[in-house]
Amino acid sequence: MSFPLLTATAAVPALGAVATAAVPAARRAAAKWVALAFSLVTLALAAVILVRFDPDGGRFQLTESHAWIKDFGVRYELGVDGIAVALIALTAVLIPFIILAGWHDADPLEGARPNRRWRPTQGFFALILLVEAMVVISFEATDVFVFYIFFEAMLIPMYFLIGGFGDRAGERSEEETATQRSYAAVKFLLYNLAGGLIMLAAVVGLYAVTADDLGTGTFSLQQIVDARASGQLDMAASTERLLFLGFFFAFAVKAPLWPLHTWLPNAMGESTSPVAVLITAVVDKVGTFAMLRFCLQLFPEASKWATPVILVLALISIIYGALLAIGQRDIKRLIAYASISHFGFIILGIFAMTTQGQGGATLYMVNHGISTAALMLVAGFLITRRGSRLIADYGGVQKVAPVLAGTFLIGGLATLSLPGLAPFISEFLVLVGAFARYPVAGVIATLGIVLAALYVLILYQRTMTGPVKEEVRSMPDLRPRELLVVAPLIALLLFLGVYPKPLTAIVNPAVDHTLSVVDEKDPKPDHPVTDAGWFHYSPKPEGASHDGASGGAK
Amino acid sequence: MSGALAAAASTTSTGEAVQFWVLGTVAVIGALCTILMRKAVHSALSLAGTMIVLAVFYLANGAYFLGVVQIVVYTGAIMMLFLFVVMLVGVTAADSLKETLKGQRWLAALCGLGFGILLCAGIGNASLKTFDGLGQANSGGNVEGLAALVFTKYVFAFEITGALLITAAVGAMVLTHRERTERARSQREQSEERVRTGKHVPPLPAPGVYARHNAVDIPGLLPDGTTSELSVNATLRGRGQVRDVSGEALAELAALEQRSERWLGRRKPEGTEAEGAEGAAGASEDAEHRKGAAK
Amino acid sequence: MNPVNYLYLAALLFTIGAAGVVIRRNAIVLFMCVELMLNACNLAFVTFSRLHGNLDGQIIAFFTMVVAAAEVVVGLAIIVTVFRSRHSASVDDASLMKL
Amino acid sequence: MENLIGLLVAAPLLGAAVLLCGGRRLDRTGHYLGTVLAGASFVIGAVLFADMLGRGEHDRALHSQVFSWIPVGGFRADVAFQLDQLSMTFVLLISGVGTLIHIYSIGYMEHDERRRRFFGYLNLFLAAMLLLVLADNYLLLYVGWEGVGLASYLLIGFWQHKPSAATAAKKAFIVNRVGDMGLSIAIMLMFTTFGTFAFAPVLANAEDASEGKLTAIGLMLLLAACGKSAQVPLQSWLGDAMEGPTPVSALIHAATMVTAGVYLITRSGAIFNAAPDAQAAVVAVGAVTLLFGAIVGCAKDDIKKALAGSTMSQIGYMILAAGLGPVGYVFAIMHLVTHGFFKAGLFLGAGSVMHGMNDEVDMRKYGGLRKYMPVTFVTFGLGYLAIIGFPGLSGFWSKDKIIEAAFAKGGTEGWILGGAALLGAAITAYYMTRVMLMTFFGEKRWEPAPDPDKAPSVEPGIEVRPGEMPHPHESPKSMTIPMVVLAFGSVFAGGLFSLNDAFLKWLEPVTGHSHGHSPLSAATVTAGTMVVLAIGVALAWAQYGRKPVPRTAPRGSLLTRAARRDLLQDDFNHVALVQPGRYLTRGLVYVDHKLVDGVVNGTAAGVGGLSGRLRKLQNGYARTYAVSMFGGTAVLIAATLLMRAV
Repeated sequence: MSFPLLTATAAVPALGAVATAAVPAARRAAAKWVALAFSLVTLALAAVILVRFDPDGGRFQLTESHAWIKDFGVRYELGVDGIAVALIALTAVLIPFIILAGWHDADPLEGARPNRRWRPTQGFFALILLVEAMVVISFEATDVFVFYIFFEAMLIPMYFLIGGFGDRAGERSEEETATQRSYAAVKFLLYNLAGGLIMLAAVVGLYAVTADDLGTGTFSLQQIVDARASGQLDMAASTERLLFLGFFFAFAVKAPLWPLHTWLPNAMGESTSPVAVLITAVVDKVGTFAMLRFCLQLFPEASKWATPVILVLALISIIYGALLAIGQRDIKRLIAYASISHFGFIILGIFAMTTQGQGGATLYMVNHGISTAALMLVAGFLITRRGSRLIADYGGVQKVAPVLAGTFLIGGLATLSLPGLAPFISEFLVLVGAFARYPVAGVIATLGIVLAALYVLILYQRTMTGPVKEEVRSMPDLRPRELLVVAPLIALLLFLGVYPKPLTAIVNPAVDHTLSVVDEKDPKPDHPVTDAGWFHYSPKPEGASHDGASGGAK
Repeated sequence: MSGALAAAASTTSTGEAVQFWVLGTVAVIGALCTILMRKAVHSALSLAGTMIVLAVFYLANGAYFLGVVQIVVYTGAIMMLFLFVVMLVGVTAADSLKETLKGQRWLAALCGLGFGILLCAGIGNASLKTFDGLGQANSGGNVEGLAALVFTKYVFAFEITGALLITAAVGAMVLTHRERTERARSQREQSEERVRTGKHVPPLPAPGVYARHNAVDIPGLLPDGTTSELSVNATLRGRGQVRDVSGEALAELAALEQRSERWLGRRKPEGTEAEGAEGAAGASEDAEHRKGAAK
Repeated sequence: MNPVNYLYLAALLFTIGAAGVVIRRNAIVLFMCVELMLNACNLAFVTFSRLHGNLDGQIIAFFTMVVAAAEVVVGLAIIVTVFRSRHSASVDDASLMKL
Repeated sequence: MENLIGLLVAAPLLGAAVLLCGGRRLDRTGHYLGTVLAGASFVIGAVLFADMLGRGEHDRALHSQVFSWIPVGGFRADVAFQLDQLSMTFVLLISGVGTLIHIYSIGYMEHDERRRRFFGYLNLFLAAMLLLVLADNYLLLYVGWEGVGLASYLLIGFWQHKPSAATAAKKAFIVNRVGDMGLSIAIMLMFTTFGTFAFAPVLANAEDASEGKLTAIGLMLLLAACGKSAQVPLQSWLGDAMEGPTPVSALIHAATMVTAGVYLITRSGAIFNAAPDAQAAVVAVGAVTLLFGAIVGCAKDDIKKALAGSTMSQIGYMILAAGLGPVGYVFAIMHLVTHGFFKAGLFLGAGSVMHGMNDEVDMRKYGGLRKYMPVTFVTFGLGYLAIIGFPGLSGFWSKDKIIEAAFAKGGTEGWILGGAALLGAAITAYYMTRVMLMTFFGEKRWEPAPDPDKAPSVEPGIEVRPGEMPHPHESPKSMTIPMVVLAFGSVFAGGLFSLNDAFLKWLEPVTGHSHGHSPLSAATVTAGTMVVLAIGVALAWAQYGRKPVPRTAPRGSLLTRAARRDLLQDDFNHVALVQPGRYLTRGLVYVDHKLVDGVVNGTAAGVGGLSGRLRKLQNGYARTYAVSMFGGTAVLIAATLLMRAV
């Protein structure tokens, strides 16, 4: 068989984790470089996937399939569609930046304990790589069981990343910070575990159902979808709905959907900004991705059944998240709530069940990843400089650190999805997609863009503008390493904002297929214009003016 | 079941029936006694009784070998073992049947009742209208039949039980055997040690010795007539076999005083004996020792 | 009479034994109750072997006895040791099972 | 030729990129680069204009498809430019005035250490604005639309060390965002209605759609226009926007950006023509705003704010005209262009005055400046005459036509609108005369420069020793030349346009035109205008010309006081939106913490408590465990029996 590209892409970071962890305590600088190297190799492999992937090719490509647990029909099945490819690319791109940004995050812990087996730096980067491996493979898995395993396993490294590494205490005492951090970590773990366990039940249920109808139980997405299509497998409506809810709950927790969102602000607030980026830009995407891949395709009917409720929740998330972001006093929590609002948009797009909506949602996942990464990382640089997360402690930074302020502003503008930057496209697509089917929802969601402007600009105004605060007067501007982190992200934002075609080309076929599985068609416009091409428009004399006055266009 | 031989019977002989009802009652009574007697010895004996009855039932059920074994091993060996231990722990030791755990009795009763009923219900459900006796199985002799099974079908289990028994024996030894790790301290050393620590400089007080009693299980009396804990063996105390005669002693003391008063013919101010009692109560250990030494 | 009555008897004895285990505090009596229960089982086994017309039941009863013997030996040894150390054979003295 | 269109946008965009990323090494030369690139786009525009004149009036439009931008399913958004007469008009106005203001800024921002960045932002603005007017579909227009919003945000807040500036910038952006919301909803509506949002197909098929939909689209577009063009009810940001450097006020908040709304409505003419209700709304907004702005303009003592009010009201005229439909489109644009000239001129004049007066903006502290800054005085004066519509000057031609068109609406509606327009003309005359008199005539009311700490409005770089009396002087050439050029524009543009209806003929193919039949003859209207104009001027003279102007503003009538507070619009917003919003967010933060989170933590606590109770069962007494085992067995048996029974 051919070279197992997908496995390799997941295996390399895993190996990297091991290698990094193995670096002796004395050589922690080396550990950083090892981690970076492995993340770059992963990036290269992701690039290969991107090249080898043929947008117009089959549904799942580069597939690998081996029997794993025969008795339960569990197969080690990997395969990528356009959506997965896009998200794998996103992950692979972000991780090196996260590593670079977190270059010194573990240093404060060094020497926290005298013993020579104490290796926080190694641990930090190893955990990041571990998360990457698991995220990548859960993007690749086309076997529900395999997906579930890694979807859950992800929690372990994340837990340690959140609970183990945090910001400098700032004005808070070390103990308080520590307690807060462990609280956040435990909250994260409990929420996601709860979701995961409910999903486990649903997974088992799915197996039982398939076992009933197909004779042999299976977890293979492809197989189940085909069976549904051929009518071999028809679940009772009630069963399907229960299973759907089981899956959806887990994903809704992961991609925080109101009211399951409260773990995110704590987690993002307490962890270091690279980890926060890891959470919101990479890990949470697994949730929304899984909604697209599993919820919709395994349980199309139930998805349609649940759509109204989910849309309402999504709308609440959008508005609610934005309003809370406005109300925050803590930079990172503000960004966290902004993310909640954005996840609302993503879910809205997914369940609008239109090409624009789902395509937009997928783009949104990618763009939100990049833009949040940019904003959060810059915020992290800012916070490490001042040692405080409170907005009130800043002011006039723009004067002393113009580059930092500039990048921060661009990140913010991306967050409020300014046209010309990538997020605008996805957000607008989601809005259009939602509006096409549910105009009211579309309009309400549009309120989100005003609120977004509010929280971003308030944040910028309070931190960056105004008279220079004493504490920030001596603040250094971005260092080369930090610039190296931010500049490419911003470049990416601009590029995708101006020329998103490479992305849309990959994503569209996958979206179309998903919709075909769900069996939904885009609503037709009322008065479709036959020739959408450009031709000269000249006002018609008749009816050109309502008061019947004769006009002269001739 | 192979109905070919020994056609399935549905009832047994009347004799057996009579025997069952009579002995069954005995067995149940024995069992009840086992759990209701205050003294362990009595429980043991009643249990033995039940077991013997059971042995008879075994025989009645065609398990001749087992019947014998039951008597020999159980009633003969195990129950004796029990009795030994009971002796060890104190034959007269009677534990009060007062329940200490709240609601334990009720729960026990409830569970027991439910359990029993359910069990009987289960048996009732089982379709056991007919049975084929052991005529055919025991045709070659019951012991031979068992032997055949034990040494063929159940040989491994048999071997393993052997191992189990060995282990049990060894285990019992290990548990009960107490290794003396350090050299026994000589009397001299003990006395020196007492002097050093200043406690019990003289030897411990001896048990009470009277004209009427002379036994180790009677604690010596202090001047005020109360018993001295130190004067009896801890084991006896543990078994609760200490006989306390302080009561009568006190009574006698009081009588003595009165008589002496009458004899002396002059009144004492109130509460002297109380005073004396207090003083004695408050008496420190060496006072006690003086008394013991004086004895 | 049907041998099933033996089973009822066995059930009865077993229940009594179990109740005893629950009620009594004295470890030794406790053990006796256990023995009672075992015996009840044996009776049941024997009866079954009669009902079914094969000797397996008796074999099992036999093994039960052996095991019971072993158990009693060890158990009593334990009781003795405990008594030595704590001068008591009551299972309630100091609820040791609580942390 | 088509390819040149792209260059129009590309040139300033390049400038912005270079200047903003270039770093300090460009500090010395940056502003020249920016100016040159702005000029370049003007030259290109001129070339295209010449080329366009060379073609017949119906094939003048050019179209260039650059690349397909967002192709998702039926959703096709292209980056494509459309250059027809309407766009061309704007291109010339924007790049022309833009270039002039670049030149002006070279002098004006001379002392600012962040001049490079300033020019970067200006270029960014030009690029966005040109994109706005060149886009061939609404989505691309939206990009430009928000782009200019961003540029204006950056430029208003250019002096970020001033909290007032930062706040004003934020306010401008957010109010604009509300408008943008309207635009995006409009685009969605178009997509759901027509399946596309490119101008040509949408406009060509507008009539097919149901009137309800069209009305909705129209209203949404109007909302957008209100945001960008500071029309009631979204006008509140314009006044504060004057916090920005004066050239910005001149370019963005007078000449070009704020007129984008007019462009949008004119461009979407077909939709509005088919949706009378929407048109009525437009007209109403226009009429209200033109009075609103004028009244505000009368009360302000801050020269820039007064001019801002006037801008608002002038744009009100344009919106009104655009709302009138084909009768008015052309005149709306025409007034837009002439206004671009004279208002830019006026602002530059104001800037020049401030430049000479230590950045004093309070007109009550001016007075008698005419002999100290002759050039400024003359250019400003010409602008003044133009805006009040002095016969023969630009304003006269365009405004007169609008008033005429307003009457031509017919019926009571027509009378009301016409009356409003006339009244507006009178007030315009009044407040502009007031500005003129207070600034250049009367006795000197100068005061020593305020202590910069107390008055943070002092622009950095301009060295002002506190307590020093201002020594008014004429501004450097780089500033006066643009003013002169604009003055020329404000004098002659109108005349040229009206020369045998050149402008009308030029735009007609795009916007269409119909001659409304006015109840009053053109002459009557003109006469009326003259009369009200005279009245206005006379009133102003009576109040500020004859008797000396008090240094401190008199308490004034209720209306005056309201007008000073922008007719309480901010107070209204504060009470109606800001305050409730603040409470809402606070409340939600509380709710999130206590309720949403509380539920979860509560569950946790509940479980904890429960297990605490269950712990008691674990009393360590072997016999208790025995009982539970006993009971458990019983239950098990029961269960088995049940299962057997079932």
